[in-house]
Amino acid sequence: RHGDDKPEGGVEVARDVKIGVILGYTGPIESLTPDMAAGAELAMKEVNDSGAFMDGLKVTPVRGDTTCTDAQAATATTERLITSDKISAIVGGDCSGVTTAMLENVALANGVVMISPSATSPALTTVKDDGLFFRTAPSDARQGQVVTDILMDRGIKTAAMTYTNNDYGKGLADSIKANYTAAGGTITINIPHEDGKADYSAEVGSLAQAGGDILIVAGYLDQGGKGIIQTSLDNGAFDRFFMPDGMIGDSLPEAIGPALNGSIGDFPGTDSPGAATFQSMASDAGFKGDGPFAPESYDAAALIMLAMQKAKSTNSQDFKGYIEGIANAPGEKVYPGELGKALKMIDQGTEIDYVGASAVELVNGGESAGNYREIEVQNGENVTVKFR
Amino acid sequence: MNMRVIAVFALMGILLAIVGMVQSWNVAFNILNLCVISAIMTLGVNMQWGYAGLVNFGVMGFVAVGGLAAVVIAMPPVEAAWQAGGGRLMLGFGVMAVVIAVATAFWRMTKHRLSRRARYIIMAAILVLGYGLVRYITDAAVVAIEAVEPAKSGYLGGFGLPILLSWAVGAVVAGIVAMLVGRIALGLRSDYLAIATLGISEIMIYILKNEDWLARGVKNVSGLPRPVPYEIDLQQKAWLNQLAETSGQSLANASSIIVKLCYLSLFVAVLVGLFWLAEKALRAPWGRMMRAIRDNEVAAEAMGKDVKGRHLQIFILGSAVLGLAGAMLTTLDGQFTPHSYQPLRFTFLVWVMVIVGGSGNNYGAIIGGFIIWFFWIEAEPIGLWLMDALTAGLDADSPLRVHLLESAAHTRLMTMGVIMLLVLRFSPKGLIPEAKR
Amino acid sequence: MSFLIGKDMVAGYGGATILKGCTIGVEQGEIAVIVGPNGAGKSTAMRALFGLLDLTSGAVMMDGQDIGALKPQMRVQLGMGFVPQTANIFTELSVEENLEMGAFLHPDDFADAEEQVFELFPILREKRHQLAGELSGGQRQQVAVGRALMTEPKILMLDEPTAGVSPIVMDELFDRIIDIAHQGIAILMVEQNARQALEIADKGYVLVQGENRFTDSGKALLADREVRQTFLGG
Amino acid sequence: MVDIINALVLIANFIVVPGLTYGCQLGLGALGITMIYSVLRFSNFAHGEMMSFGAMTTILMTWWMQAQGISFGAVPTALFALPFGIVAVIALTLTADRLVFRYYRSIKAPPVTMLIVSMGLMFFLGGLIRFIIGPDDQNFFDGQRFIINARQFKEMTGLNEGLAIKTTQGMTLILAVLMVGFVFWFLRHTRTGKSMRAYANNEDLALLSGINPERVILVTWVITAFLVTLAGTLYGLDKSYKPFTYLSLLLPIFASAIVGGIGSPIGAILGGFVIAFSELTITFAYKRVLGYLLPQSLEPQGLMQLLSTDYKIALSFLILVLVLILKPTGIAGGKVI
Amino acid sequence: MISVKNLVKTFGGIRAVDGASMTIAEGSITGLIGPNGAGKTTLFNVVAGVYQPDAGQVMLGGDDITGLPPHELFHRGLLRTFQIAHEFGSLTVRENLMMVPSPQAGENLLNVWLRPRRIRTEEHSIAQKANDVLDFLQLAGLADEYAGNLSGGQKKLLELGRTMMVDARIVFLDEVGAGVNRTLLKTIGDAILRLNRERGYTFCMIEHDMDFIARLCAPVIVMAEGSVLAQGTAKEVKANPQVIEAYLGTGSRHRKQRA
Ligand SMILES: Nc1ncnc2c1ncn2[C@@H]1O[C@H](COP(=O)(O)OP(=O)(O)OP(=O)(O)O)[C@@H](O)[C@H]1O
Ligand SMILES: Nc1ncnc2c1ncn2[C@@H]1O[C@H](COP(=O)(O)OP(=O)(O)OP(=O)(O)O)[C@@H](O)[C@H]1O
Ligand SMILES: [Mg+2]
Ligand SMILES: [Mg+2]
Repeated sequence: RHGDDKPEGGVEVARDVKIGVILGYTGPIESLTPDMAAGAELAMKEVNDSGAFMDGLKVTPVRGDTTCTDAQAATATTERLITSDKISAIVGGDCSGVTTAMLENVALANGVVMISPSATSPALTTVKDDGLFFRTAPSDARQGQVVTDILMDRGIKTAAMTYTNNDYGKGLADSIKANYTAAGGTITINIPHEDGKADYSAEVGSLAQAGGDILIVAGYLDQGGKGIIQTSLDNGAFDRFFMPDGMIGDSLPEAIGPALNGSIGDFPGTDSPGAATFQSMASDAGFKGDGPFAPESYDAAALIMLAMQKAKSTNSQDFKGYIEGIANAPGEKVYPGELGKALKMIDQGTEIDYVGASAVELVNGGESAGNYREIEVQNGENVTVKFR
Repeated sequence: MNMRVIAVFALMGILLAIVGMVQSWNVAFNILNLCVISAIMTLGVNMQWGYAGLVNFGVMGFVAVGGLAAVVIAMPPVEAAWQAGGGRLMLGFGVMAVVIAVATAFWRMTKHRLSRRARYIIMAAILVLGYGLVRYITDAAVVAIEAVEPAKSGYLGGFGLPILLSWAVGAVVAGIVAMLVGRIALGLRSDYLAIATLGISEIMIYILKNEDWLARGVKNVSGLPRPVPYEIDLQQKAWLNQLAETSGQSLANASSIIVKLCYLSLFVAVLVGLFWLAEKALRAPWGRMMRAIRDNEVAAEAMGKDVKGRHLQIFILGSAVLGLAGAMLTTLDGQFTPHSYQPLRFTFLVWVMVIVGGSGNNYGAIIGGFIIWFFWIEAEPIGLWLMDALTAGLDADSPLRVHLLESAAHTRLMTMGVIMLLVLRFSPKGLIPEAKR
Repeated sequence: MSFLIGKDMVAGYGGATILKGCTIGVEQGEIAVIVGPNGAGKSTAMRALFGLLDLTSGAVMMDGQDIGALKPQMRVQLGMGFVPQTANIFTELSVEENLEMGAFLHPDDFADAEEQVFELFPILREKRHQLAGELSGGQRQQVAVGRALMTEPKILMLDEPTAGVSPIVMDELFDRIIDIAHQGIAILMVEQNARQALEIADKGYVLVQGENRFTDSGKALLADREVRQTFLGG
Repeated sequence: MVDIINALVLIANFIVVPGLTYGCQLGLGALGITMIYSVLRFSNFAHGEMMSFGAMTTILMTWWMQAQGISFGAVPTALFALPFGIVAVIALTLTADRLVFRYYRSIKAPPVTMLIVSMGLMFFLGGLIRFIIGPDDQNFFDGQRFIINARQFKEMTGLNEGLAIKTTQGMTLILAVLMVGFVFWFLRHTRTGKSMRAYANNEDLALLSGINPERVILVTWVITAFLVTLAGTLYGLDKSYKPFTYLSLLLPIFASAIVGGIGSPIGAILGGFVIAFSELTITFAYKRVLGYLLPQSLEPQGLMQLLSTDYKIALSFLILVLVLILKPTGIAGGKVI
Repeated sequence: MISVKNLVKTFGGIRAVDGASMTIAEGSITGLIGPNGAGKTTLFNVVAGVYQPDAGQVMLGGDDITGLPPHELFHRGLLRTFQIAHEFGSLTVRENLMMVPSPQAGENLLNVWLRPRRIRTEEHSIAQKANDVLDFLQLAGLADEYAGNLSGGQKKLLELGRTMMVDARIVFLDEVGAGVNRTLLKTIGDAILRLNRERGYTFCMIEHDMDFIARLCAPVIVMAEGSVLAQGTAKEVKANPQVIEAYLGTGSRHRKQRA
């Protein structure tokens, strides 16, 4: 696991390409990141197995820890991966705070492409990024509209809401509230919850008293979000929930059981078969493909490699310009498991439209546009009932 | 004794040099910069604990206050937000000040005139009414401010002044906060004081997280102006291109190193200055008095030392240093993210630095900051390397090896723990113990 | 050879050697008293005898056996009881619990022994449920001695048992010590109330700078002009 | 009349039951902290991870039992796996003491050194646990979930409001009270217990009284192992097991121990209740309660919340600080057992 | 100089000081004796500001000093020693003495940073004084030892030494003699007399050594159960049957047997 000794830049003589997978393997979201990393690494393995990448170059993932909260540790790790391990691009970071720090303090200075699978903060839209920063996670603004549509179509006029107290949760909750109220709904109460805390009875108590036809839980499915749902069900505060993207995954209905039946949610994706394919690929590879941001991670890695292929270069400055074109129409649609095919098509000069596991569509200089599936839990499973 | 100081610092230099050569100089300087900031934090804690025996577990809060100062000083004001509710908010604060003034004046003036019960009741009434009034004024203002482009600003912004100024302001503001905290909590004994300060700092962080008008709360403020040039601007400069060429470095590398050196010189200047002041104080009768108070408060009090006053003094000074470090850190990060203020990172880790380095001793505090930060960052590659080495004999995809390498991130914690335990085992009083004078 | 004897003891703390080859011994049924200036090493000698401090050279023998290698708790089991000069009570335990800890090794006859202590120090009966740390200086001293008496020792070592106790209690205490000695117990005691102590002593040691300066019977030492002038305050 | 009962049930369901449970969970943790503090004289920051370790071994054992097809009907299997967890934690604590803490005791290191050392252990254990079981959420509850659930309650009583009590809540309450009683009695009234306090107070003098320090330390760790395993497992059963939460749990546990008065077993439980109930009662929205109690015309419009849950955790610390200002050594006047 | 009126101090149910009244005349060496637990130390602690009294009043000169914190009393010239030695364990013996004079210019941080010269001269003279005191107490050889490492008696000497570092108006000595070698105690007695005569110190001392009391003190106040039992010269007090009953006793059994 030593980097090649040739200095970077200039003619590409490297035998392999390294891509950093920089996520919070320790810290508050440590339980999400293994699946995310596995997603990204699955894409790399697929590319390697195809043998079609840049005349047989191999891609190696290099993991680095952001801790999710400690910007200093995240920058140091990124610095090390870029300058010492000589990675050519980054899948990461995860939490918006550390992602911004990594971008502004290291990636930008070194001119390295970063695709974050999970940072959703609107502030990242406008950050000065030299065209180097992208994300495959959809922005909150669009989701607020989708949530409102789903609720209104089902005639749900009042809702209580709680969000995880970070930029993702807060941004999403703000957006839902604005859209929903404008559409004539009432948010009876809107309160944050902290992830990883010991007890959520107080939050649930308040939510229950405010009441509402449904409880919107804008959190993470294996963090506080789950705690809130569990507690609400336990003391009979709510029996129906709305679950935005962070809450959708098989593990939740599994853990909660039949009580979750009838709850609804939304999740990025089109009617494309991408998500399902990815899920079965993931379970073959031994990880959960439906966890929050695992598909996005796969897509982030895939986009990087496809763009490299198109630019015929692993230098970020060369390939950063191709990422958006590959992600968006027009072109041949590409799904998970078809990366090898896609690489060959690129070589042949065929235009491609990477759909991937999360139906990425990049807008606004590098954000996911976001198509959504409407989910309903039926018989202990997340079932897609509609596309929006 | 002196030999030991030199040896330990030399060791530290060698470690950094190894990182520079094996990994990269950028990594080495990145670590060094944070070592220096950590050392300033440990100086602050060491003043409180090492000199005076005060257990301040509120490090996190004071560092955050310093960071907030950086935002308030350096960010440009958000005109629209000021128009939307700035005036009203300020009015609210004005009213708050008046309420507090009235309450204290009432409390002072009625000391011997009214019955205790009447005093309490009227006081409570004043406070409740005042609180209501203030909330009435500010709530609307806050809503208005936070509604101004919530995705991008939604706060008042700052004063748009040079960010270096915030270092001093951060120190002063942290000092003022410390004065308030100290008045409440300093009467408590060690463990109680520890948890009380920790609690108060949690409260401070919660305010920062939830009061969006102040610094955007959990939505973070990023893109703070820098006191040093940007790498990409440097990369346009002819002299740097030349330099990079002659030294054989890539342009990106060279520019990053230059930026880091700029920061480093600022940080080192602060550290040296503080060190000089602290060392002077510790060696003066002032330091002797502080140590006496630490040893035995009752006796010190009987020897004419105003123990309470001195505790407050050192609490304020130490916290101001923490505030300064906080502002420096935020400057270096270029962003302010309330989420990152976790007890583990800012309270526990800094305490580990102080104890491992050797409390009551400024050299010790500094080296503790250096060593522990170094391993905090390098534990990850060390752990990874360890796992790799340990399992080298195993088949490349034997399940054990795969599992071990997969969980390698957690070796970061384990390595950190083991290093701490080893260091404290072999020098239980810290790397550089308190010197006898 | 005495029942308990520390022979040619050399010991110290870290760098400094405090005991420079002093010898101290006591017979069963006998009272031996150590006197000397402050810092002479009296307490250090006691601690060394008890194994709280390692000897650099010399030996500690009890009943003809070398007990130098035994840990303090083992010596307690052999029947040594000790009242240190400072930190000699459990401040956070009640008076009664202090006594109970004294009887830790023989809990069966606790009630009797406790009764005896209460008879000797009546004030402790009143204060039995109070924390020992809240007592007055003299009361603490009484608790300390009481705790040691509870261990039912074969040899009782007391480091300044009368410091801070009132005259009436001091007299009682000395009387009691004589009684105990009459039961065949060996008593070794450091005292600054030297004249009263030497009066009842069978043997007296004057320790100066870690060495034996004078050794004689209590009476003889009291009679010695030089000893009185330089060590007993005239 | 029915309205009043409805209001009471509402309060019971959303405040009393969760408050009691959470309070007991904190209290059990705090009891362990207090145990170590009062005998070994340091604040054990590895406590959360020890709880996590105990829960983890219990989970592994539970899985094994479930795999063997062993089950106990309505009673959670974990309860039977608990003894194995305890044995494992005893082994852990004794090893940790042997390899780590013993040395610092022997050189009479000051309490903060011990505290920092325990942080080192915390890091190590944290890593080890994630290494073994991973950072994920683990659900290991089986058996009957509710003693009574909200719907059953409504049907039974015909009231508007439901009351739910989970099996784990019942278990937690009973076990916590038993453990506190036991520890209090043990330290207060047994000879071993008293000798532990004596050792803590004055080690040298304890030696002189014939108390064997090795034994005292052994007993302390064994009891602590009982406490941490029980606390960790009950917490994991009631909420769910996830390594990271045990780190977050550390702060409220310490807060409980301190509010109650560190060193006092009764204080530990009291402190747990103060922290738990202060969060619940002050952030609770009393709208519906008042709706039942007040005549229709006065029915409140707002949520009738004293403080938003935004500040829930800050609030528990605020209470902590207030208690300490009024009673600087905690409610039960700590340090004295 | 000091007058105490109806002082009461309780701990829970225990009335440690129970309505004690006394005056300590300017320039006197007043002895305070009484059985263990009579409340002597507690009285000292109340007068010296360590405890707040539950009732009663303490006057120094003409001023009411009830409840003033100890450090202010120090500045008014009231010094005290502790029965159970309160040394500064991690300071050296010399530093223990040097920290006493208050206020020192070097205790002000601005002076520390801006006027090093002034501090140096000040330190020089304080060190000089400390060395003199150490010589007197026969502790000179231990000047650079940590005070925590002193023997029991040496710590008591250090307690006394601290009061000799500054010019006090009144000094409260709580059993300075306990644990101190009797020959040395005689010298200390001489010093107390000298300080009293030459420098006009007022002393109030608790002691159980009646010879020592008789040599130095006039008057002698006897406390019992929290209040004053008797007062007079040493001789009068010794002859007082109540005092004999409560405090002095009638001598030891064995002595009587032998006599
Ligand atoms: N902190 C305390 N809490 C409870 N009781 C106390 C406390 N301090 C002192 N007492 C009690 O008050 C009484 C008076 O104690 P004090 O120390 O004043 O006695 P004294 O006269 O100095 O005795 P001695 O000669 O033994 O030193 C004693 O009975 C003691 O037990
Ligand atoms: N822990 C220690 N470390 C270093 N030196 C010590 C320590 N304890 C005692 N000493 C030194 O050893 C010498 C003898 O002390 P020791 O306590 O034996 O004296 P002592 O004869 O009992 O005196 P006293 O009558 O005052 O109690 C003293 O000079 C003291 O400074
Ligand atoms: Mg001695
Ligand atoms: Mg006394």
